[in-house]
Amino acid sequence: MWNVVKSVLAAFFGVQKERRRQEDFTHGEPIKFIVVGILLAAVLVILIAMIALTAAG
Amino acid sequence: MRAMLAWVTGMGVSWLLAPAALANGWNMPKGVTEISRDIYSLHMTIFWICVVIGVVVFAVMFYSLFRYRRSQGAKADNFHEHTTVEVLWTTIPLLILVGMALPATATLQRMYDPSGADLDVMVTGQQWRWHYEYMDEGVSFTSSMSTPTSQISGEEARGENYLLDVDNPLVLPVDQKVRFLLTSDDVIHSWWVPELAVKQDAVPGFVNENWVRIEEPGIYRGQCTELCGKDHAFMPVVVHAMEQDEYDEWLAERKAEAEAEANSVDREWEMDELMERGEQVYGSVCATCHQQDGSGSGQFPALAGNDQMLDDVDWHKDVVVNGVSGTPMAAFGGSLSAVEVAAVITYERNAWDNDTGDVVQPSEIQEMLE
Amino acid sequence: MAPKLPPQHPLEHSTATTAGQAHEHDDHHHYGGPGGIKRWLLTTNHKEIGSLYLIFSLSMFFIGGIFALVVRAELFQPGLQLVQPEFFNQMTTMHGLIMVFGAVMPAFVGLANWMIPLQVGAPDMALPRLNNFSFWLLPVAFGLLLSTLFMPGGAPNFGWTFYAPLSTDYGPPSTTFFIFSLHIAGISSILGAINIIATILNMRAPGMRMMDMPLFVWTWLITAFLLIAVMPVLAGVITMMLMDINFGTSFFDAGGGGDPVLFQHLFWFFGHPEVYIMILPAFGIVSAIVPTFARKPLFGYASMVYATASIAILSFLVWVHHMFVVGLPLAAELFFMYTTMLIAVPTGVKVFNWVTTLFRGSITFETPMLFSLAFIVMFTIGGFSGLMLAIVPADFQYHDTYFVVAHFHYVLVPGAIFAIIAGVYYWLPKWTGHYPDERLGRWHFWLSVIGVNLTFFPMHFSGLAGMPRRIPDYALQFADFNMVSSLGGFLFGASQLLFVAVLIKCVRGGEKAPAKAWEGAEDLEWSVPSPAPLHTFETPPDMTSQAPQRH
Amino acid sequence: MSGSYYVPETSKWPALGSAAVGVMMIGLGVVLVHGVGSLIMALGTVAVLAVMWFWFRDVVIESRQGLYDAQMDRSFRWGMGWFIFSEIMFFAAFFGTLYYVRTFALPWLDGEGAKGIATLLWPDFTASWPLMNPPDSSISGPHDIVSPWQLPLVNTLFLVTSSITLTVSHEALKEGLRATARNWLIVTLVLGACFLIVQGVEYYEAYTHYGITLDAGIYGSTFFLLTGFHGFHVTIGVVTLAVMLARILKGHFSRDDHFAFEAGAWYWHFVDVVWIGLFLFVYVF
Repeated sequence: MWNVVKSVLAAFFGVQKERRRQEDFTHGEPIKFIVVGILLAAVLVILIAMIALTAAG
Repeated sequence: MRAMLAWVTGMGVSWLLAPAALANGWNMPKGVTEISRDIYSLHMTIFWICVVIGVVVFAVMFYSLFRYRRSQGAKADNFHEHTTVEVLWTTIPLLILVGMALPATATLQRMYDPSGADLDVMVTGQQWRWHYEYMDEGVSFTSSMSTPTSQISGEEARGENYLLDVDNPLVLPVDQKVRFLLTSDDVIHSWWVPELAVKQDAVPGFVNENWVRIEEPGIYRGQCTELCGKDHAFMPVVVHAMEQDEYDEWLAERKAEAEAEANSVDREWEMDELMERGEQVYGSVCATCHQQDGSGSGQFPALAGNDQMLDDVDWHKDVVVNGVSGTPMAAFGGSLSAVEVAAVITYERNAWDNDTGDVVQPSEIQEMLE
Repeated sequence: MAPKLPPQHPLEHSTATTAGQAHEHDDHHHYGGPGGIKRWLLTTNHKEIGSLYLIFSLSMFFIGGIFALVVRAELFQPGLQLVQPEFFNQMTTMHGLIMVFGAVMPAFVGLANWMIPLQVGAPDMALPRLNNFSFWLLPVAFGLLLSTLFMPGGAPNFGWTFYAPLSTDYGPPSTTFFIFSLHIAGISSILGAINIIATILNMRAPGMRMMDMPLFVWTWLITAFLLIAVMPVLAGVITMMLMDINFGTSFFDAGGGGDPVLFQHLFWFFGHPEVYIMILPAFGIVSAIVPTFARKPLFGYASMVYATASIAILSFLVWVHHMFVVGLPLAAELFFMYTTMLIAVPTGVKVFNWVTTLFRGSITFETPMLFSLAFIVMFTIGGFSGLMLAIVPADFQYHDTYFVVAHFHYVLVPGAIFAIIAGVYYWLPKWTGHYPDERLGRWHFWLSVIGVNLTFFPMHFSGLAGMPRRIPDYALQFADFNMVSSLGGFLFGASQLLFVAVLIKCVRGGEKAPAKAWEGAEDLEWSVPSPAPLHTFETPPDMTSQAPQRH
Repeated sequence: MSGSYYVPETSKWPALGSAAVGVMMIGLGVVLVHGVGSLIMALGTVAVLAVMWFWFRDVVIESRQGLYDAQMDRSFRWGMGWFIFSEIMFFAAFFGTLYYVRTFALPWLDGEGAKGIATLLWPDFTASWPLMNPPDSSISGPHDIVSPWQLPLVNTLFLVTSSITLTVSHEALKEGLRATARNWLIVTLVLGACFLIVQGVEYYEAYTHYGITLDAGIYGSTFFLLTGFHGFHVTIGVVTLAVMLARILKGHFSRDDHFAFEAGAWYWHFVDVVWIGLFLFVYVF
């Protein structure tokens, strides 16, 4: 699971080692990546929203 | 290849010229408020960041294009990944952006703080003029473009402030925090004066806030910046900033006028007085659509020889005061005074050979407004 | 992802198909289909439908272009000379609508129709009849839209963003027809996108994995997702407009409890992803062309895919940056400023990848490459002004001025349209079997580059100096900028006639192209003959042996 | 060896279909703008329905001939799946509207929140939901509201039950129990029809007795927007399922080849889920 999170984070950042990527695409289940991706995207949105709300006072 | 070189040179020159051009007054004005200067510096900072990034990226690009031409025998490499470089060119822009976001946030926070205003002005957009109300002062007026149509059509030489002149500018005191409350009677307009760095939409049914503290007396010009119909290009904003005492004098004069007018509502007005006043109001408010000679245009009906209007004075009054829903005809009961409405109706019923001889008294209109 | 099942013979059509294969070069009586106009009306072939889309798009490009030239002609000098403000507003509105929905989007769909089946090794699009339907809805939609010009009260005159209440309470009677034409165009887009997604997900040759797909396919996959996600929102918001106009509802009227700004939220929730719908496939095209003429694999294939996906996801989170001055709570302004700035990162990554692809390549400068290089430079300039526009306080000064006009024309004209033109030059040999005329192509390129920059570069200055958008007349200090812009506009417009000349010449003849028309081209489309026969990959190519790909 | 993917020959239905759509929309536009031309609209609508009939008939015939392989089946599945996603986004715009109006617009007009200064323009306005008194006093709001615990609750029961009966029917089809599948599908259809009838009664009540109309301010607007488009989709679902019933009666569908039925079922479940959202956010809360 941790590997999935790491891979998704790498994808968010946009940089991933070719070897790791190959592994993900041969062994990983797509659904896991999609779910984690959506969750982490939500986290990112909430994070930015928190910053904005704090700055707005 | 010569073409390539020409292009490279051309691009280089324009990139060098761009900043030079900016120095020559083609740039955003620095403006006359603290906020406008903050915005200007944000603008210039992000501009230079873009220039630097652009120069670096395009330098690498054009170097590659020049150096690795196949016509010069370049053999292609095969690399297609480099983690370190990729991490770097993701991280560095991210840091630059955070660096930009911080001052932008700070400036925005100040722009969003209208508290402690010395003066409130209600700005109402109408197709196609602005209405200003000095809240708690009992002073209000409309401000319409005063550039004559003969200049627009080119029959007459265009003046220095072509399209940027109004009959009644908004007068404001310097060094005071002025809060604007913006709304609209019809469609969305946007009130913009570049040198005050205030641009805010006027949305019908809602009120937007903005504020300004002008530091130098002067006349500042801007325009409506939200497409609002056919005369969108012809509703300029002019702000006349004055020293406090000058402003006070102006305000007192305006107040006296308003009071006199309020007191005169009940008296019987003469035809001539009403016609004179009506012509002025008509020119500033009605002529953009119904034309100076009352001939109308397109969807805007002619008023000269308009039988429905001439036969039915009550209908005429109702239309001017309450507007016609579903058409651009606005309700002027809210923005014009009873005297102005009575005057303009009288004018419309007697100008351009309409000659009904009808006189509509301000008191009648006052009754309708109540 | 989609293991191909052992091929089975269809019950009825096995003879026809076999016969078809034997006569692959002989398009006309293939399948005994109809000839003439009926062939084009009734076709289910992805290549023919692709050509229809491209021809349609080109005609719309010229119609929208003529509208733009009316605008530029009026703006040549201060004052009102040629047209009245009412008509001017109709021209700006129709120009925007036609270019966005009629020219750029159908052009990309046309390229997708032609190239995606070829690039993934599929016999056709997944749903060929639906494909034909998607196309033929477009002439109906745009015929209706153009007919509004002749209706009482004239065509839509409220800008391509048709903000309420200008478009609802104050719009011309033709607004209802305009809404229906957008409905039809929207249905066309949604069905087209569904088809493209199904093709990409289900029709890849055996052994071709997702990460083996050419970037044009990847970018279109993501674009199609965006289309399916946001076109229905557009359909929803114009339906609400329709009801406000015709049934007395008050969605965009504060008096009834609605809000005009709600219109803008809904519109831009569609509109911002729409902007990326118009640029992501362009990224795909450039990502195919640059490696070909640099004779070097694309740098950072995977990061290109990730960047495209992040841009797509972020596109749902930035819509408010079109409405920074409409009067929104501070927190909203900040949130959308931060997300908007974030988009610069993946976009930057793309530009860096292209530039690095050039580095240590073996570069030649054929016409498709020239347009792609110009794309990289000028799209980046458009990206820079986009970044400037993201800074909210500065946006208060830029908003609704010519600076914005300059910005989005830089990303759309030398961005999207140059990429489309580059793609056409690149794939013309595959479509016609002939190389496009290189000399004419170069003239077309240089005149276009000069024209585009003359038109749009001065707009940065006129905008910063304070010229609002969508005005038929302007103050005297903007006169010089506008004169240059107008001259550039006419130069750019006229030079597109060269493009038509190149196209006609290329269809009629020219230097014969081999299957692999460009030396450095690697994708699957270059394995079929030039011109591509009407039916390709009836037997799917086996890609398993080809792995690992060059990516 | 020839490929197995079925690429249909030329077909006249798509082109005729787009022409029909054009006639229908132009007719509707003429009716709305000029108040005439209902004949054009009716003709267009009939043409659209006819084209759909013939087009789907071709598909059914091809399917019966066994022209569609497993890959084709997957194309249909992706197609239907993404189509339903597009429908979800269509409703998302409307739910978004409801959310925006209730959370932002109305409180602002009443003086609450970040843009509450709008209350300057509407000093007498008090926000409430359902909105009985719109800010502009010339717009008369509803004087009563639809109680969620009467007709809407009944309708919820109808629709949820119908989803279950449809699933039973589907399971039966998968087991090859054609008669059972048919019976449960009939039950589903009856429930769907009941839903539409009850919805009709509710509309009648709303219009004549409660003053909930399209022009009664934003409450009426959102109420009819959401329930109206939902009802329209239920109608489409009922027609689809009726066609599926006809096909079952004609002996179509086998245990492992009945995607049309499945697609209809997906659609029905989608309509059901949207209703749950409606019941919660339009009626209850």
